[in-house]
Amino acid sequence: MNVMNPDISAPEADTTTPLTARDFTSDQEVRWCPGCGDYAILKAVRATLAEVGRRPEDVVFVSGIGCAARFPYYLASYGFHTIHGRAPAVATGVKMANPDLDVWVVGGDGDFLSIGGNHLMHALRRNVDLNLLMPNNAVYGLTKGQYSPASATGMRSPSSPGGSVEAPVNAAMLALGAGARFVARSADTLQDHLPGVLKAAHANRGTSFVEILQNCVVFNDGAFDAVKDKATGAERTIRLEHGKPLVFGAEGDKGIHVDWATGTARVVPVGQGGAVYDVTVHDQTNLALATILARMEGPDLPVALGVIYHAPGASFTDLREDDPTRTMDRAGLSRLLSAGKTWTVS
Amino acid sequence: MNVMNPDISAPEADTTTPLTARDFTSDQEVRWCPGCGDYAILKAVRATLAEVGRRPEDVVFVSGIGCAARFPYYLASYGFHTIHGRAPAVATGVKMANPDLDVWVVGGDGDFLSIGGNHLMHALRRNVDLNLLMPNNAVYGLTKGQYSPASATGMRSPSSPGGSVEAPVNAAMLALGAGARFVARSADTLQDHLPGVLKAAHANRGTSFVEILQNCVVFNDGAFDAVKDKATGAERTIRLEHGKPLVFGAEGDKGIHVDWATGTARVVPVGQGGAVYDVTVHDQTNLALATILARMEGPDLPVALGVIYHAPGASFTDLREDDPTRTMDRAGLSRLLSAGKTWTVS
Amino acid sequence: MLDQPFASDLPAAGTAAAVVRFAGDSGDGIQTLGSEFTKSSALTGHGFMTFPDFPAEIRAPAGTTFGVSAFQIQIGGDAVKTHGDTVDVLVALNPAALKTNLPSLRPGGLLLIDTDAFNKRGLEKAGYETNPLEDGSLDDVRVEAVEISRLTREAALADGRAEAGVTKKDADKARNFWALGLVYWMFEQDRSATATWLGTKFGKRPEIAAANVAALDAGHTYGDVTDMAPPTRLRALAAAQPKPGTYETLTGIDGIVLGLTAASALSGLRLHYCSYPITPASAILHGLAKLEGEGVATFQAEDEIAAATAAIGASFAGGLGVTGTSGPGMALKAEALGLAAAAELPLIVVDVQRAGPSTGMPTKVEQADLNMALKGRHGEAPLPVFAAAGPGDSFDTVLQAARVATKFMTPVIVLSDAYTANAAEPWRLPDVDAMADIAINRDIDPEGFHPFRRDEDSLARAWAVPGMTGLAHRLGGIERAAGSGHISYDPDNHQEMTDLRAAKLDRIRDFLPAAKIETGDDAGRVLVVGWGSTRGVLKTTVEELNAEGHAVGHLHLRSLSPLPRGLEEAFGLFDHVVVAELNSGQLLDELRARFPHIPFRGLNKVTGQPFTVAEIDAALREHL
Amino acid sequence: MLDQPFASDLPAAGTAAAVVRFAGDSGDGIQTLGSEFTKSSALTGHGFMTFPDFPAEIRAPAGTTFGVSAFQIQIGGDAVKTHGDTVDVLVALNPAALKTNLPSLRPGGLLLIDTDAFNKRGLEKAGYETNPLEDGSLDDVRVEAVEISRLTREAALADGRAEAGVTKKDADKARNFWALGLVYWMFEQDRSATATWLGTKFGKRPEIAAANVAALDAGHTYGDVTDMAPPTRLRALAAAQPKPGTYETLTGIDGIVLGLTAASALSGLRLHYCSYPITPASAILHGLAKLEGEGVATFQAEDEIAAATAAIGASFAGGLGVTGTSGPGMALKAEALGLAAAAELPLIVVDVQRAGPSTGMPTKVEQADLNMALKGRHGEAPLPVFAAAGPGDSFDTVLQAARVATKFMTPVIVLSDAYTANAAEPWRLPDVDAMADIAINRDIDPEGFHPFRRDEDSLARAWAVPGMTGLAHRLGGIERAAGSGHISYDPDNHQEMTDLRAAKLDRIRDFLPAAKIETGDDAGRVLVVGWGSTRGVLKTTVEELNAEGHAVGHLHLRSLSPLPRGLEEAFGLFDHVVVAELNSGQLLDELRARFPHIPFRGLNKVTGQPFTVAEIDAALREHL
Ligand SMILES: Cc1ncc(C[n+]2csc(CCOP(=O)(O)OP(=O)(O)O)c2C)c(N)n1
Ligand SMILES: Cc1ncc(C[n+]2csc(CCOP(=O)(O)OP(=O)(O)O)c2C)c(N)n1
Ligand code: SF4
Ligand code: SF4
Ligand SMILES: [Mg+2]
Ligand SMILES: [Mg+2]
Repeated sequence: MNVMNPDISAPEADTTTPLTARDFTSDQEVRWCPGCGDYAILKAVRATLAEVGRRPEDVVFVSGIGCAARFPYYLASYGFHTIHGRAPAVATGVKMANPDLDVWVVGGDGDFLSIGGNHLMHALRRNVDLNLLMPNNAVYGLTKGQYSPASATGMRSPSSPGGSVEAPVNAAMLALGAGARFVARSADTLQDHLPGVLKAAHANRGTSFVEILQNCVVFNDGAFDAVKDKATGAERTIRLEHGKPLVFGAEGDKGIHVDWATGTARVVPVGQGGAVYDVTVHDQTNLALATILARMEGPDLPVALGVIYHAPGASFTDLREDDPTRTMDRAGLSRLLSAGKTWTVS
Repeated sequence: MNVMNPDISAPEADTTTPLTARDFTSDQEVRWCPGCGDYAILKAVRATLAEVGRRPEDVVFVSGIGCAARFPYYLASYGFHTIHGRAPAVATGVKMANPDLDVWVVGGDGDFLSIGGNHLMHALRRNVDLNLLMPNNAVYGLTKGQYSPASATGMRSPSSPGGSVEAPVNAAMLALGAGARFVARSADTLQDHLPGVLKAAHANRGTSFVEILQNCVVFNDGAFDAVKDKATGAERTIRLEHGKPLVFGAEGDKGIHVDWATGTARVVPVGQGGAVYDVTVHDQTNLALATILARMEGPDLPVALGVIYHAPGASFTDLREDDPTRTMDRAGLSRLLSAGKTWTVS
Repeated sequence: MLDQPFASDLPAAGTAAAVVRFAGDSGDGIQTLGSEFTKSSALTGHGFMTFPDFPAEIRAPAGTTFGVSAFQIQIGGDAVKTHGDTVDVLVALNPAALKTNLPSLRPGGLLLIDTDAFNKRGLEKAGYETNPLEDGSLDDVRVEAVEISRLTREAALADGRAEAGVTKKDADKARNFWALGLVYWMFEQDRSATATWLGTKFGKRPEIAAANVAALDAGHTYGDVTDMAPPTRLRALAAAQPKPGTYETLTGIDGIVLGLTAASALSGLRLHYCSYPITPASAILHGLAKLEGEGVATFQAEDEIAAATAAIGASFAGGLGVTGTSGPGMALKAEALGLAAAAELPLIVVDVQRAGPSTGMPTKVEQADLNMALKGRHGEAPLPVFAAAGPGDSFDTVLQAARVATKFMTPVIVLSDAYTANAAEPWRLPDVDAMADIAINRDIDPEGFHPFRRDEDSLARAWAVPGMTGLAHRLGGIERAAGSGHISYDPDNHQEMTDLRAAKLDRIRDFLPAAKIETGDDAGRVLVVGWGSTRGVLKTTVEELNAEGHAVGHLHLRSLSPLPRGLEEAFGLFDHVVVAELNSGQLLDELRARFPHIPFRGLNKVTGQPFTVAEIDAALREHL
Repeated sequence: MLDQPFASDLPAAGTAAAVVRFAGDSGDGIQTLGSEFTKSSALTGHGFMTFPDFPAEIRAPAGTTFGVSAFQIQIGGDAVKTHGDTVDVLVALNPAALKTNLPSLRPGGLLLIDTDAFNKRGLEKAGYETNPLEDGSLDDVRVEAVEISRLTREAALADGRAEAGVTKKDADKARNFWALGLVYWMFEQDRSATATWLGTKFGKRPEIAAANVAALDAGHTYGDVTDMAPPTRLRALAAAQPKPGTYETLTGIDGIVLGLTAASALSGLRLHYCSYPITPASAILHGLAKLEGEGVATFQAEDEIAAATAAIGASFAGGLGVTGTSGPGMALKAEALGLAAAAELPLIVVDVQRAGPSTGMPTKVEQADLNMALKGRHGEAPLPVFAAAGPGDSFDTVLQAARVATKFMTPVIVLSDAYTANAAEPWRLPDVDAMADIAINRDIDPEGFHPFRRDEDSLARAWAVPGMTGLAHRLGGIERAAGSGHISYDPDNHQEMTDLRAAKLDRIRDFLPAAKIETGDDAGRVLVVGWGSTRGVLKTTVEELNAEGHAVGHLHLRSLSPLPRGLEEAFGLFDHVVVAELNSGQLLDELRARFPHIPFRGLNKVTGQPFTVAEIDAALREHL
């Protein structure tokens, strides 16, 4: 419902029939490369939206520029494909103007971490009630394959033919450093995982940041194969669950032990070989733990998937003192005009 | 020495006489408000430069815009007072063009954390060999007192007359999240502490980030008094030393115990009352610990001063493969021009 | 020093206006003096225009020339439209203030100084090698040298106030009110409003309030009892003959703040002002932030790009998105403005211009952002650009901008500047009930809805906003098919959309009032054309020349894009057309490109200072 | 379908030029075909101009119209300066390619298609309801419909290659080379360069190389052995009569890459190219990144603002700071350019324009950033703006920009566009030894050194850089005192500095060559004025009109700011002056403002496509 303009003449939404993914599918042909990971993400997003149950007209997708940023066109909600890097700021304005809307922001690693890093950081700091989805293909897809701030050191690309010398930013760490209160990670093709993460992100009132490892078949193919493949995935990733021991592996035979003295994680055997008490328990409210989990990567450590950190806090949207539906009116204006030091000439 | 232009005609620098703070003092009248904390920082910087011993002509100060950003004018080195928020990017260019220079960047909390957040983050990620000094007065001084991203929630200011609803960014946390390898904190008037921190920052080859709590007498007077006052300082701050237990208090009778299960710190008595083994030892290479220390604040916890985190890594400057003194010449150009597929008409 | 009576130099009674300038250290409360004097002038029915002249530093070391703060006001009848070229009464509270402000005092003008401040240290700090009170440098003016500090201290600490807790330091701080008291005496003005204000200001410390009032009274009494030549003619200053109504003192910033608020009230759209602090635009943010809780939302963004894009987001979601800034911040918004233009969303963008380029001189006036406002976007994104011609006109201009933005679905740029922003004038409160609604049409039929279908008259697309059922759509910066709004790379479509965007400006031209000569003759020898804050000085000069019988006119542009109808005709009726602006000729180029047959001349100044009447006068006389 | 012999439609032998267009799916290797054909044309001594026409999507679903990639080339004699208005030979590898490209084929032109691709699925994907091969829609052209896929497969898998590991999929990928082989046959061109290239490209898999060469040969043989009407006249295409020298194929991007590198070599300054990827400017970054290790430094910044400011930092530290981008990125650099202008640092800023506003149409051409380049900064920061008139001219332009930037201590903007960036032409390698040094004066006397002391002729300040003893100084964006460079709020100083910044442009005007008519008559009926990438099409049209005896001239501006000397005189010698540009009249306005007496007419197009000769011709004829 549009809180600003109660007298909208458009027909009332039907709020009884349950929604399906199709209700969130626009009439636009999807134009990503065949095999692009964004297709799978789109599918999970549509399914999540249907499940979450907000009417399409109350949902807004805002995006910057990039392959991932094409998302709005493919969803039958309101959408705004803006300019490179600024989507979190646009979305902040959208949410400010109508806090009732369900606002999602989609952008690639370039959009969110390179040119848009500052807006990402400030949205997180303010805890604006937005769901930020970042398909991370560790490359600039749309501009044809340059390395991105998320690319591994050494990546050869048109702009780094000799291999990039830059250290990649860890998106989850960056979000934590900025004061994020919901940080999660999943991957495009993990359809048994991604929708759950998206739902959790949606449920958080405040800025939810979700990194979605995404395959770019053209410019960085297979970058996350080890993480996503059925065969290796179980060994190369760990699915975090709040309050549960950090156990992983196809057989559930490995655990993560955090050595606090050095602030590092290591893999320990679980069951037969290792002692169970060595396995650290995931506490999604423990920020120090989150910084360790967020940084785990192969080959020695599994990549952490799921909710890395979640410590809900009052959202910017809720904290703003004013009633968001209130508008200055003529009476208020008259009062305001005569509130100063006035004098009258007759 | 200017590596680019070996045939400089200017007289050779005298490298034998030891330098003094006066050698780094320009002829410009210092124009901050009387009592501004920046005076003390300037003093410490000049003293540090003299001690560090690079010749004034090899030192460059780059700044953005703000009260703090006036620094370059007051130093007899090369200086560039640029535009708001972009100083880390300008400095990256300076260092790229002449890695031999000793490059410092000074900016306020608005300059570095608000408009300049993205450049700060990327300089840190790349680990460009720069010394970043951030006088943090938790306010926009130059523009007359609006709250800044570092201001406490609830701060009343011209732009937040009802009290700001935004959560402040923790500068050290932000730096850590961005991948910083040197993060330290001190305060303007702590002349027994600040110069040491500045020297350590200078010694790190890579981006060193130093937050300097600074009093703005006009717009945020006393914001850090508790931390800096002789009387309360010892109780309200802890001076970190690598490898030493986290002990503080005028009598050295308090310690910090980190509860790893929750990722939080608490104060424990030291000596008579408390058991010494309860006190955590500072390890400046432990990033998880750093994230706990960086976030400590009053009234319950002391503010951490000193080097919070230091894990040296190869600097961007060193990693760039090319010889920085090398310049394309005519021979190279000829080679390049005929390197493609050519044909000859005679 | 002159010893003829001061008042004899003033213009004749009844038509007279006088210019007073207060100057002192930034710590001396000069701006407070200025605003108190302004208030009292207003309450005694005078017309006025003020010009606060701040130092660039926040608080430079006391006593230095770069720490001097000044405030100038011209008071008199309705004709007062400028803060005055030269000063009749200069109050200089310290040597540095004298040094930097003396040049503004006309020969024979009255100089009031505090001799207690003219000690060795004070003179040195100001960079005086000899004492100007003694070295003959004040021979041209009439000096009233008074031991203000001593007299203030005596007054302030008397009557048991010292005992009540008033310290010497407190007393010294009241020195400015002593001076104000004497100035009130000169102008025979009522000082009760100031006394009341002091009571409120020091509400919690009545003894301090009393000390200040005592100083004020003492200054006034000094005029009565000393043998100071009574400046009788000052007292005979013309009173204004304003239209009946309720008035208040309005700065350009106030005008913008109230105008935006009015736009919100008249449109029923909640105002979202998104901004990043920058001098001199910050004051708009401050003004609107005070109205949070009354239906106004402000957002201090992390930078100007976020401010602009958040405002765009607010508009997209159905609010009245507004963003404001000054020069450097405006440069940063260029890309965002292109998006708003492409998406055809309403948006108001206020640029309070300051002297550039780059950081330039942040507190000084210039009209040099016009080029950027007109053309500073990549690709072709023509936008309406309006300029506020003074404090009161700022109110009207932003209101007009809101009307055009919503009616035509377009961003509108409003130019103000550092002069108008801070200048104050009397302003008659508008009759809120008589103001027309800003109608927003949300009655959109979902049947066959397309976001880029247009109204045939205005060429505006319909403004459907999130939350409205059946109208969900996607906007974006990639070229859109005319009508459906779907992404389109079709060559003909791009030409069509480019032409449509340009044609919208023509429709806006039709909507706006035609150009008209606002002062002086409709035809004749010289027409002076201006825009923005120069209005007062152009109008005053033209009125004076008209009074001398010269056929001179003044045309002031409110809209720089589109240029209004009727310009060519207006220009054609004069022998010479002079384009006056505080830049090197930006409007001039624009007019030359549009009207190649008119032999325009430029009258330009880029010093960070406003024009004076004398400058305009001299330039126009060249063509008489 | 027509059955008259194809060649008869071509222009007469000796003067002839022909236009070939390859089109197919983005996955079909069309751009490779184009560059191979270009190379062979160059090696056989033809003049040419190419026009790659990419789809906007990275890799759209195969077979769709929005996934079609095309490459057009005109080959012939020296006169070839455009890629040609209409196509003589169109190769369409699938139905979608036919659908989108058929309009470019002239009546009677030859259409080569792969019938194997015209199956139900292919036709559907392309959105054909009936088969164009059967429904009469190709009646106007001569169709050569060949089972290219089948023939390619046969050739590629023969001779034991299937056994050597060549799969059917590999074979299908060679289809484009079959087509190329046939086109080579038509033009009687040597295919050995392509065969060699294939050998290198598939060096590790010689069997694949062999399969592709076999396809190439098979296509060629097809021409020989079938009863295909021999297009004899194509074979008689004019060869170019180029100046003796060594040549290579140069795109506009190559020109910029090599020009910047040359500027570095000639100045002894290390090149620092700082950029953020954006289409179509990214290719400059890619080109220069390959030269890392040879004295060129590139920096992929986090955004365009960082790119610009890092380049400024590099210049401050004594390097040759360069930043490059396209439209939206250029908008973001505005504030940084103001800083460089204020600090008077050398800097080169390349803007490869694309269709706007906002994201616009990123792969399409437009010349609509001129306004922004000239005026898109706050305050007054006039800068030189040069435009590259073609691939080869791009080299000269950036070199000139480097000369001016360092000699006059100023940022210089260089405009290229999406057309010139990707177009290729034969380019005679310059004689490196004969190129003049770019002299950098670092012989600065520390005695009395002031950073803003100027050379009287150039008005340039001295360029002292960090590391130089005795010259330490501070730069900044706050207004600087003329001379000392210290912060100054002095009104007269600001006027002086404003005037100095403007006067520098006058000195640059003196330094630059005067305007001259470059094609056609020096006086007469119509002068067409252009800038940037339109040069080829303007020149060609004027040459054709001259050949018909019309008194028409062509003047092409290399510098848009300052405008060169001698313009007014040149304009004055024609009855009509037409200003042709791919925008709505930006240069036109500029010229009108400067030369009010000249009755300019605009010839404008904003479709994302370059002008055609026919369009220019028609427009100029209106005035004949
Ligand atoms: C201001 C601006 N700068 C640069 C670009 C060019 N650009 C478009 S998308 C993009 C990055 C794409 O990478 P990412 O955000 O990771 O998205 P992906 O395509 O990989 O999904 C860039 C650099 C632009 N459109 N606007
Ligand atoms: C692009 C731009 N935006 C805004 C400003 C105005 N501005 C100047 S300094 C500043 C912030 C000052 O705060 P901080 O960086 O904390 O420095 P401080 O003055 O407190 O030392 C702002 C907003 C500017 N100069 N340029
Ligand atoms: S380029 Fe990569 S990210 Fe972009 S659509 Fe193609 S596969 Fe997806
Ligand atoms: S305003 Fe604050 S920070 Fe700025 S100079 Fe004054 S005291 Fe220092
Ligand atoms: Mg990406
Ligand atoms: Mg600050």
